[in-house]
Amino acid sequence: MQMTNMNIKIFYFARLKETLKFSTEDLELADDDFAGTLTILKLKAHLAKRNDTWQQMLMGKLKVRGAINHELVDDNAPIADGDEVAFFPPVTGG
Amino acid sequence: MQMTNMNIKIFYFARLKETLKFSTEDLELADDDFAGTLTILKLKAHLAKRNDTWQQMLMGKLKVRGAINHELVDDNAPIADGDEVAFFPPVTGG
Amino acid sequence: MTVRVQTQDFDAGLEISQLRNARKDIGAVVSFIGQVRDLNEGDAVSQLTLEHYPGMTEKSLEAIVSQAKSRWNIFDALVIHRVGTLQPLDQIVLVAVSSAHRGEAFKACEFIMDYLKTEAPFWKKEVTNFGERWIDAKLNDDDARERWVK
Amino acid sequence: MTVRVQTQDFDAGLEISQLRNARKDIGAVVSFIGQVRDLNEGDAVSQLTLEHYPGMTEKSLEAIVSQAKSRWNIFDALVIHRVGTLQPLDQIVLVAVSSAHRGEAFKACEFIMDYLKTEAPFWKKEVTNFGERWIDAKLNDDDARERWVK
Repeated sequence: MQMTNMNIKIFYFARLKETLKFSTEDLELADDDFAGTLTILKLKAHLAKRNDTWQQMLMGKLKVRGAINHELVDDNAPIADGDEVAFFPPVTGG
Repeated sequence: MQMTNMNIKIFYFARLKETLKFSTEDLELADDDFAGTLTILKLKAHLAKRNDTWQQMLMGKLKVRGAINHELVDDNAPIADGDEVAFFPPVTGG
Repeated sequence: MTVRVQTQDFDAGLEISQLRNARKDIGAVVSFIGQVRDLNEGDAVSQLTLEHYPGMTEKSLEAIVSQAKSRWNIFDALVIHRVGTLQPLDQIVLVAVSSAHRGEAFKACEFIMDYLKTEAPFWKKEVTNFGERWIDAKLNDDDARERWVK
Repeated sequence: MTVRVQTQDFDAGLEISQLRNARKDIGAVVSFIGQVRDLNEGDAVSQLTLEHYPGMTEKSLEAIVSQAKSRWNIFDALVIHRVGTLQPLDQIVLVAVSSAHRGEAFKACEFIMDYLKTEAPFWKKEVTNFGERWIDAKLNDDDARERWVK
């Protein structure tokens, strides 16, 4: 069985950035971090394992929106190697 | 039987003013110029008797709107002694 | 609430700026500028003359603005309308509305324009290659106004 | 079509004037200015900080404007949105749209604002007497956006 690793870049904004104390990170994921295709939801679940704060911010009551390569996407959107992913609360500009 | 005369002021605007060659006039009406209460429609009919041009402009195909004392009114609106009446085409400002 | 009918041009930026700086609880300002097009009904327009009914015009505009204020939760509204002879690109009308939130300001501003177009006593006459002609009222302006009648 | 994200203030009057003078067949310019209110959810606001997602922000605003241009017959649209730290009365956003007739400009301008409010990656944090707090998204902004989905 062939093992493929994925490299992605993640950005965090607003309340997430502040609470997680992370603005951006480069992440390498091994095949067994996600079964089959990596999705926004799977990536959230993976990051949520880091500790309680991550769990609360990404899988808790807070509504978290995801973007892949600067496009808003839903939880089932697939993430590919080299993608730029972002997590943030619902937007409040204007 | 008591005879009452009425004095009103009339203004004409836009196409009406130009074609009738009248911008404003003071008009005295005798009781027998109108039966009962004078209305916008009765005044139009009275003025239309002046000649064919008046007939065409006030009672012809042209849509004519009336105002009494600076308020848009419909054909049945009653006109009182001393009123300021105006006739004009549908408005086209803005 | 300000209503002005005038021959001279106006500084839309200054008017909007004064309106938006009038209160610190204003969150939204919507404005409309109408201007002379160089083309109407397919013909080149070189000049436009606006006639109005002094006295009734101001009263009519004030009534329209009052109605907008009673229907929506807006802070202030301004209407400036020019009369006289204008050229293409000249400003004709400015309507500006301030409110706490955008929805009310958008509705009130469009309402004022739709009523101004059908009730305020202004008439336009244009000069084209074919001479002078009075502009006819448009049926879709009546339709635009009807939308607001409940 | 112009989209700008910047920390510095903008001259709304100048921007609107440039837009309306760009073509002689423009008959209508509708514009929206959003500004910082000194009050939010009943609390006095002394400062507002706007964060955004550089790169995605511009792309998102451009997509919104393109969508407006494909839905309505408009000539041009401009969006300027500020980021960084602002005070009450400071301008946040300007949206201006030009068209031949007013109906299209009103719709396109409000559409752009409704989509900007729900899709463009900006986040507001305000300072009140109770300290700093992130502003929560409003459900009625989602409703406003839904109106445009056919």
